[in-house]
Parts: sequence; C-alpha cells; structure tokens
Amino acid sequence: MFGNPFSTALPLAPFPLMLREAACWRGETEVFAGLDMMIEGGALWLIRGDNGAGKTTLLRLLAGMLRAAGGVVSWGDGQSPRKTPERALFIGHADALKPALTVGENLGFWAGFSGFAESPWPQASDPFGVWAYADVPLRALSAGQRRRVALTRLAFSAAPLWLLDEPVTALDAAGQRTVWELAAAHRRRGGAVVATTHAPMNLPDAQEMTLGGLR
Amino acid sequence: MFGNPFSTALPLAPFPLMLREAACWRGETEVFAGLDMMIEGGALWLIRGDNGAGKTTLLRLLAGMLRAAGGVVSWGDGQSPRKTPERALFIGHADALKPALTVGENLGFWAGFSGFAESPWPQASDPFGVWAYADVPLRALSAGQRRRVALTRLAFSAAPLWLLDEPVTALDAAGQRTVWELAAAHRRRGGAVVATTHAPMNLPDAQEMTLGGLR
Amino acid sequence: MTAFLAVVRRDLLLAYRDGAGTWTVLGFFVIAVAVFPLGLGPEPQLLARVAAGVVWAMALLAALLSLDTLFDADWRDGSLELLLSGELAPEALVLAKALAHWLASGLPLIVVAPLAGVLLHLPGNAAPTLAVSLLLGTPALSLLGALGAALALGARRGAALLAVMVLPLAVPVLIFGAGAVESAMLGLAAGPGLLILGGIALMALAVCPFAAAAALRQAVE
Amino acid sequence: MTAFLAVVRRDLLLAYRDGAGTWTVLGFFVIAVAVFPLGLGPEPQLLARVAAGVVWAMALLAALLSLDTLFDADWRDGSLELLLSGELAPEALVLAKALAHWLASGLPLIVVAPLAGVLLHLPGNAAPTLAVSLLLGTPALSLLGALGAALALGARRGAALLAVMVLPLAVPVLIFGAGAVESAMLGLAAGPGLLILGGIALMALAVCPFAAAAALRQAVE
Amino acid sequence: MGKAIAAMGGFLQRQAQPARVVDLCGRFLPFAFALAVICLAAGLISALVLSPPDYQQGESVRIMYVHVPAAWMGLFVYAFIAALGGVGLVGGHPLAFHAARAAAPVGAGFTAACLVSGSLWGKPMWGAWWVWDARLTSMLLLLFLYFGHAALTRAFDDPRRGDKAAAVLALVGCVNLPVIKFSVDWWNTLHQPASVFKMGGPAIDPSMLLPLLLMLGAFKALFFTLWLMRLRSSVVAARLRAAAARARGAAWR
Ligand code: HEM
Ligand SMILES: Nc1ncnc2c1ncn2[C@@H]1O[C@H](COP(=O)(O)OP(=O)(O)OP(=O)(O)O)[C@@H](O)[C@H]1O
Ligand SMILES: Nc1ncnc2c1ncn2[C@@H]1O[C@H](COP(=O)(O)OP(=O)(O)OP(=O)(O)O)[C@@H](O)[C@H]1O
Ligand SMILES: [Mg+2]
Ligand SMILES: [Mg+2]
Repeated sequence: MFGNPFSTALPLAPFPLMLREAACWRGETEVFAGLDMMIEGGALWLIRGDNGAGKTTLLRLLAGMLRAAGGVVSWGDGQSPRKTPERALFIGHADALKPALTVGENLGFWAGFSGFAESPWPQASDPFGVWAYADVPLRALSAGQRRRVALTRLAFSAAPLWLLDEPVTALDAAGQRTVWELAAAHRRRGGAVVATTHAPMNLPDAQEMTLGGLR
Repeated sequence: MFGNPFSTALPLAPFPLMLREAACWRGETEVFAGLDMMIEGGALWLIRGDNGAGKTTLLRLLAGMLRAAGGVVSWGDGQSPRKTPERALFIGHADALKPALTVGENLGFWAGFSGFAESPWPQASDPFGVWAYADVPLRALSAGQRRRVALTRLAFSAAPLWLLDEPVTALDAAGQRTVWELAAAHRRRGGAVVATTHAPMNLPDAQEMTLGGLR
Repeated sequence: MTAFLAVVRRDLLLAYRDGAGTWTVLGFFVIAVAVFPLGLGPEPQLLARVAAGVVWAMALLAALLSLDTLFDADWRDGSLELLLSGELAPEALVLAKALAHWLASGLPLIVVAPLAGVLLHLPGNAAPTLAVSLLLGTPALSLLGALGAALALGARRGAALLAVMVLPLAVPVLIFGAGAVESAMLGLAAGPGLLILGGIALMALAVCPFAAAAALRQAVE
Repeated sequence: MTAFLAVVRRDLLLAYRDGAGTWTVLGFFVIAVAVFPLGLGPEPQLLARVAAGVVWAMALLAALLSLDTLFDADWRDGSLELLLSGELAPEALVLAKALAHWLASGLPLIVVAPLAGVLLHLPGNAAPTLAVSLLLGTPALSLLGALGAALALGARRGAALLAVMVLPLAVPVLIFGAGAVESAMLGLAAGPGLLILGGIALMALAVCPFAAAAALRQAVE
Repeated sequence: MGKAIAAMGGFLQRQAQPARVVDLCGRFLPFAFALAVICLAAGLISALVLSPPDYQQGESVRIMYVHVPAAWMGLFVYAFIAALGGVGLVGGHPLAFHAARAAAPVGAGFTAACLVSGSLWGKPMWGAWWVWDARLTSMLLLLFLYFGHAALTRAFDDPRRGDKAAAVLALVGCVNLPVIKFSVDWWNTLHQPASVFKMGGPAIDPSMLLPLLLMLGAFKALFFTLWLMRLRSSVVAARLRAAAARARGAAWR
C-alpha cells in the first residue's frame, strides 16, 4: 500500500504534535509535570535524562498509550493521541516478537496486520538485512539480530511519528547507522522522529530535551 | 563473608583462563573456530564484532555454560569451566530477576544464595544506588533502573572472572562510569573482566578482540 | 478484515507451535479422561453414569487452562499495545482472539470428545448430542474466557483470579451442556437444553467482545 | 544449606505472589470439585461413590498444572544458569525446588481436601484416610513432576510433553491413593495402600533428584 | 428541567469532594448505627421469643430470621455494587468506586452468612449440610463472584484499574441474580419456593412476617453502618496514599 518508505510521501500528517503543561503519573508517583514541547513535521528530537527520569513515559504519552494526568496533548488538528494511536509507531524494549515464530512469520504478521503489502513478507523493505534469517525461529537469534528484526518494522510503517526508545541498543555500528539513515529519510518525507538515547551523539539539526532536571 | 568488594582481596584465583583452538556451535551452525585467548588476572578484555558474530557465545563458553565443540578451554589449574562454573559471574541480557518480587527481595535472594552476607539485603554494597527502591516491585522499574539492579550483583560476587554482556546497555552516563569503576576495582584485586560492547570506548590498557572476521 | 485474519492466523500458528496451545489442551483432556477410570474403578455402569459430566467438566477445565495466555503473552511482549493501536477495533480484536482460541482449543476437543465418550462407556446414542452440545457450548466458553482474561490482565495472581471469575459465568454452560447429554442418554429430548446453550452462546457473543474491549483499553494504560 | 533455604524461600514467595502458585492450585482444585456435581447431577450417593476418585484425580491435575513453571520461568529469565553455577549441587537444587513446590501446592491441597470431601458427600470416616493418602502421595507427585519438568525444559510444546511424560509415572500414586480412600469408605483396612504410597514416595525421593539434575545440566547448554 | 438537572449535578459534584464525603459519612453514621441496634433488638425479641415455632419444623425455623434477611442482603448488595460500578464507569467519579469497594466485603459477609445458616438449617431439615441444588449452587457462585470482585479491586498496582475491572465483572455477574431468585421456580429443588416476595402477596403468617421484616430492617441498617465506616476510611486512606506518594516523588526520581 505504501511501498518503499524511502521513496513515497507520507499521507498528510497533522503536525505539530503539542504538549502543553503536560503531567504524567506512573502508579501513584508523578514522573513529570509542566512539560511543554512542540513536535513539527521533519523534526528529530533526542530525549535525554538519567535512568528513571521519564523518557519512556514521555514516549508512551506521545504514542497515546498513557493518559496525561494534567495539561494538554494534542495533534495539530485537535485530536488527542489516545484517539489516534495509529499516527505513531512505538518501538521499545518489549519488541512484540514471538520467539516461537520465525523471523519471516513475525514480520509477515505485522506487515499483514498494518495492511502493508499483498505478500506476507515485506522482502522489498529490508534495511537491516534480516531477510537472510527469514526461516530462523526468533529464539535462535542474537540480541542484536533480534533488535534488527524489531526495527525492520520501521520500513513498513505508514505512521507519521516514530517513537524510538533507545533504538540503537544492542546494534553494531552498521546497524546504528542504518537507524539514523532511516530516520533521516523519514524526516525528508515530512515525518517526525522522537528518540531516547544514553549515547553521546552528534546528529546535525537534532533538537534535544533533557528530562528530570529536578533530580 | 567477602565484605566490600572494593577493599578485600579475592580468594586465590587460578588464572590464566586459556582458550586454544576453541570452536563453538549453536544449534547446527558453527559460530567460531580456532579461537586462541589467554585471560590473565587483572586483565580487561573488550570483545567486539558485528551482530551475530559470537560475542555472547564466547562469554557463555568462558562461563562454562556451553561446551566447546573443539579445542581446549581450561583454567590455570587445568580445570574446565564446565566443572567450575562458580569461578565466573555472567551478567547478560536475561537478568535473572523476578518482576513480582521487590528489588530488596531479588537482591536479597541472590546475596543469600551466593552465601554473601548474614543480612538478607546487601545494603553495604550498593554501587548503583538502588537501595532507594528496595521496596518497589521490579516490574515498576524503568529499563535502566532494572539494569542497575542486575549489575548490583557485581558488588557481592566472589567470582574471580566477570563476564559482562553489553553491561552498559540502558544505563545513563553515571551508571556507565560506575560499571567501569567497579571493573577497575575488581582488576586491582586480581580479578579479570571480559566485556562485550558496541560502543566506541577508550579504556586504557584494555585488550580488544574482534570476532567474526570471516563475515 | 485483513488485520482480523492476520491475528487469527498468527494465534493459530502460535497455538500449534507453542506449549500452551492445542497440544496442551488435547493432552490435558485425554489424560484427564484416562485418569478417571483409574480413580473411580472400572465398572462400566458407573463410568457411563458419570461420562457426560466428566467430559463436560474436563472441557471446561481445559478451556480455562489455555486462557491465561490469551492476552497475557501479547501484553508482556508489547504486542498488545501495537494490536490495539492499529486500524482494528478492540472489539474485533477480542473477537479474533476468541475465535482463534476456539479454533485452537474448542474444536480439537469436539473432535476427540466422541473418543473420550467411548473410553467412558458413554452410550452410543448420546454421542451426537455430546458433540453438538460441545459445538454450541465451547464458543461461549471462549468468549467468557476472553472477558475474564482481559479483566485479569496484568493483575497479581492473574491465573487464579481468572479461574474464580470465569467459573461462575461458565457454570450455566456446563449445566445445560451436561444436562442435554444426560437427557439424550436417558432417551429424553435434548433439544431444549441445546437451544438454551445456543442462546447463551449468542448472548456471550453480544456482550463479551464489548466488555472485554473496555477491559483491554484499561490494561494497556 | 543457606543456599538451599534461600531457594526454598524464594520459590515460596513467588508462589504466593504470582499467578501460577498456591492460589491457582487452590482455585483450580476448589473449582474443579465444585464443577463435578454440576456436571454429574446432585445425587449424594453417586457423588459419594466418585468422591475419592475425583479428589485424587483433581489433586493430580492441580499438581501437573503448577509444574510447567517449576524450572521454565527460571530458565527463561536466566536464573537457572546462575542457580546451577553456584555452590549448591544440582541434586540439592532439584530437591529445594520440589520441596517448595510441595509446600506451595501439595500442602494447601491437603488442607482443603476435607472440605472438598464434605461437598462431595464423602463419608466422614474416610476423611482422615483421604488426608493421610494425600500427605504421602503429593510429595511423590512433586518429585515426579520435577523430573518431568526438567526433561521437558526448553522443548517445544513443553507443557503438553510434560503432561504426557508425568502422567504414566504418576498413575500408581493415583491408583493407590484413591484405592486407600475407597477401602476406608467401605470399612476395609486402608493400611496396605497407604504403605505402598509411602514406598512410592521414598523411591521417588531416591531417584528423581538425580535424574532431574542430569536433565537440568543438559538443558542449560 | 435541564436547569434542574444541571443544578442537581452541581450539587452532587460539591457533595462528592473527599472532605465533604468524610463529613457526611460521619454525620449519617450515628443514625444508621442507632437504627441497626433498635431494629436488631426488636427483631430478635419478636423472632426468638414472641413468634411461634413452626408446626412442621419446630424451633429450628428460627434460623430463618437470620437466613432469609442475609440472603436478601447478599443479593441486594451485589446489585448495589453493580449499579455503583456502572455509575463509576460512565461518570468516571472515583467516589462511586470507593463506594463499591466499601460495600463488597460486607455483601460477601451476608452471602456467607446465608450459606452458613442455610447449611446449619439443612442438616436437620434435609439430612445433609450441603446439596447441589440450583439455588444453593447459584448462591455459592454469588460468593465466588464477590471473591472475584474483591480480588480484582486489590490485584493491580494502580487501584483505579482494579476498580474499573471489578465494575465490569460486577455488571456481567448480574446475570446470576435472576438465576438465584427464580431457580426455585425454574427447577424442581429441595429449597423452599418464594413465600414473601411473590405474585399475589406474601403467603406467610403475620406473626412470622413481622419479625422477618424487622430483621431485614436491622440487616439493612447494619449494612449502611458498616458501609459508611468503610467508605470513610477508604476515602481517607486514598488521600493519605496520595500525600505519601507526592512526598516520595522527588526522592524517587
Ligand atoms: C446452604 C444452604 C442454603 C442456601 C445457599 C440458601 C439460599 C437462599 C436464598 C438465596 C434465599 C433468598 C431467595 C429469594 O430472595 O427469593 C433463601 C430464602 C429462603 N430459604 Fe434458603 N438457602 C439454604 C438453605 C435453606 C434451608 C435448609 C431452608 C429450610 C428448610 C431454607 C429456607 C428458606 C426460606 C424459607 C427462604 C425464604 C423464601 C421466601 O420467602 O422467599 N433455606 N435461601
Ligand atoms: N539459542 C540459539 N540457537 C541457535 N543459534 C543461536 C542461538 N543463539 C544464538 N545463535 C546464533 O549464534 C550466532 C552467534 O550469536 P551470539 O549471540 O553469540 O552473537 P553476538 O555476537 O552476541 O551478537 P549480538 O551483538 O547481536 O549480541 C548468531 O548467528 C545467532 O543467530
Ligand atoms: N509500570 C510502572 N509502574 C510504576 N512506576 C513505573 C512503571 N514504569 C516506570 N515507572 C517509574 O516511572 C519513572 C519513569 O520511568 P521511565 O521508564 O519513563 O524512565 P526512563 O527515563 O525511560 O528511564 P531509563 O533510562 O531507565 O529507561 C521511574 O521512576 C520508574 O520507576
Ligand atoms: Mg526507558
Ligand atoms: Mg550478544
């Protein structure tokens, strides 16, 4: 349906996504409050902060997986992310892959589920070179290979907003480069990327935000 | 029994641990073969290589969790790691922590199991500052907080050899520093550290080995 | 529709490949049915007398058994959030998962139930009623189970909770199912019991997907 | 010894906190016992006739139920490797885990079994024999189960495999356990049956830890 | 009309502030308690002393004065928590959930009392502590539903999550109530059919009806007493927890 992500324009995306005075709780603790942020189309945000500062929580808020305890979170057209979760693609530590299925079956499922392609396996979109293990069950992969499979979903997503929680974890140098290249291509199409990372990084024109200044 | 790891000498450790022409298989594939390595007391080895190169496999071989398919793996006193697993402490991606138990219960168990202390909770040994969450169930921790809990086991291990599989994953800058400081202290006591990592790193006097030249 | 079918396909594949699916249910059921004559002693009359009840009780327990992974595995590995943020409505997702659960655990039961009936000396004339009653009752069990699994998602002691919640809701299915078979055994009309079973299944179909979808939305917060 | 006790303590804590432990076993048992009369019909004579068999069969199934997590959870999260590379001998580890399993699932069963007996109209004079037979039989079930769980570790369809493997081993326990209760119900001597049960338990204690330890060593390769 | 509803809503909104709730509970409590004591005294005297023994059942009929009101309260409280759960799910106000959580264990207590008293009564009447009759079974299932409800409310790290899940369960579990009520009519059972609340008026002698109704009043008042106490402490405990969490917040991060 959307073909190769590197070539096709995104469907019109209602950027910016805005946070105003946003607050978030986990369990019975306040993680952050009074957060302002404006995510434009084409932007790359790097979220930084100590362990437990609330980076993952922020991404989940943007994905519509958490409810804001205060303030406003809304897209440019006034919609709340909670009502429009399909606008964001979240890739976190839990990678939504089944150890008992092969790489091909896992990716084929997610491709089919998101209505991506006729064929069950998105061979055309294989930025991380996991096609070679298509028939290997996921449980027999190394940590980085598994991460590559999870990230391959980036190549067949139609979501304008990518939320990447420590995406380069466990990847070798080539894999890390591929992630940032995919992100750049996505931005050129008008999409936005919000990523957390602990690595010192100099990506040109990335906007940075550091959480947990209180600590 | 062993008190604070930073101050006490290790029990006599039979270094070096030697690999000669070692080969290792996973499933029905050869991961590496003909590997030579000599790990002396006080050494720090950094293992590098692309995803799937066999870094984790090598660590598991050194820990005695895998059988060598060929060649010799033996300690200085002729013992095989498979017979003396207690000489190595392996900390990998699977962190051996139970989400349903609190941080205190988890660490208390491992401390008690390794005969570390009278008290169930090793409060004196808290290099990563997880004492503050002692009563929080593990499932409510962030990724980095959880990793800190797993790594806290370093502080109450009596094993002369530390095998750390991507130890700084998910840690913030302070946490990463703490890992390398602990490793340095362990080396000063005569222990050895073998760690894998994908991050570019300049640790003085670390020996490097890159796997998977074949690929 | 593609998404719906994709979910059903994947769940069936997982049930076939993994421990907690079809094989466990079948194994449990066959073993339970085999254990009974050992516990009760071999008299054919006694066994025939209890056959309908035992088969139905075991079918209920087998269904319960395979339920606690219905949403739990997906929730743990992050799949559930992605499934819920797709184009597929949560109600349809529940329906797809319940359908897959039924195909993977209800249907095989129906296939082996006649065999179990033979092992327990169930009179031949009651065998068709047994099959039909299971055909009508097991979908209701899958739907009620999906509701329970969604409610218990992420709870401490989820599995125990699930059993305590689903059982009271599932008891009518059991009573009418076993009752219909018993009527057939005694030569009475099994029709009314089967009709009620069908009615329960339809009611479960009307209520459970919505209630379960509401529970799922809560769970991924 | 500290390590042994630490393992027992942790497993009990997990069984209490988590889904797959004490609560599930108790819930399953109580519910299964409640489900039977619903399936079989309410006649007290019939229920009394099958009570011993049902309670024992359900005890066996409840024990089986809680087995598949015995080593599996530890294996998945990397604990098992660490447990096996400590000072504790693998045989002692198996013993510790089987003991914890029995304390968490066998003992509660023994406590609630008399209540189950009342609900199923088991004659009062058979109740003590029921409790004693469970006291002798459930440790054997835990030990045999530990062996099965170790053998099935990491296998595809492990849970189903486990059931298929453990059942034949556990059948003698079931037969002599239910038999002893039945003898007591009929006013016959239950002693011989109970003695045999005790013998089986001792044999399991002598064999299972070693066999299971060997299987565990294979599993963590 | 719309204005009146809005005014009503505003009034309820004001009353639903935690401090106000605690205050109101405190104010109603003494009355409910007094009513419970009075009804209980009157009911017990008329039930145990003034009312006649049954011509069939003899003195054991007096169990009825506990058994029947307990059964009625078990059913009533379940409907009550289901209604509160529905209000909470639709309206979203936490007070409804507090109220449901406060009521549930009390209802479970009444249900258990009905089961125990019925069982004590069954031994002399039917010769067995327990039979698997439709009404007894469905009442046992009601107790399980109460257990499920109570367990669900406590089973989550986030209490709001448990409240909502329990509300859904309570609503779905309501199908059991008519089954209990009409089980005696639908199936041929050992248990007595309805004689008080039935078409065509009560078929029970006034000398037994009056103490029965007094005991019912006593149980109702007792329920409200316990409920108000638990509601008050539930609201206070939630505020304490929130304050503690706020205090811990900074240290946590
Ligand atoms: C554990 C055993 C029993 C249980 C669970 C039980 C349950 C109930 C329930 C739920 C009700 C209220 C039904 C309604 O509102 O219509 C009730 C009412 C009643 N029960 Fe029982 N019962 C038990 C044993 C007995 C026994 C042994 C007797 C006496 C022989 C008895 C006599 C009555 C009577 C007279 C009523 C009032 C019926 C009416 O006037 O509506 N119950 N019981
Ligand atoms: N359980 C297993 N069964 C079969 N093959 C496996 C298993 N685990 C790993 N492998 C294969 O063995 C090879 C080496 O894996 P290993 O985990 O050692 O890689 P690694 O160097 O640690 O990679 P990464 O950087 O991704 O962690 C890989 O090709 C992997 O697919
Ligand atoms: N499920 C949960 N229940 C309760 N509290 C939670 C939960 N998950 C996270 N928290 C708490 O919320 C805070 C923020 O967690 P979050 O995962 O957002 O941190 P993070 O910035 O992503 O940290 P890390 O760098 O370690 O990944 C932490 O203090 C954490 O302990
Ligand atoms: Mg995080
Ligand atoms: Mg690795």
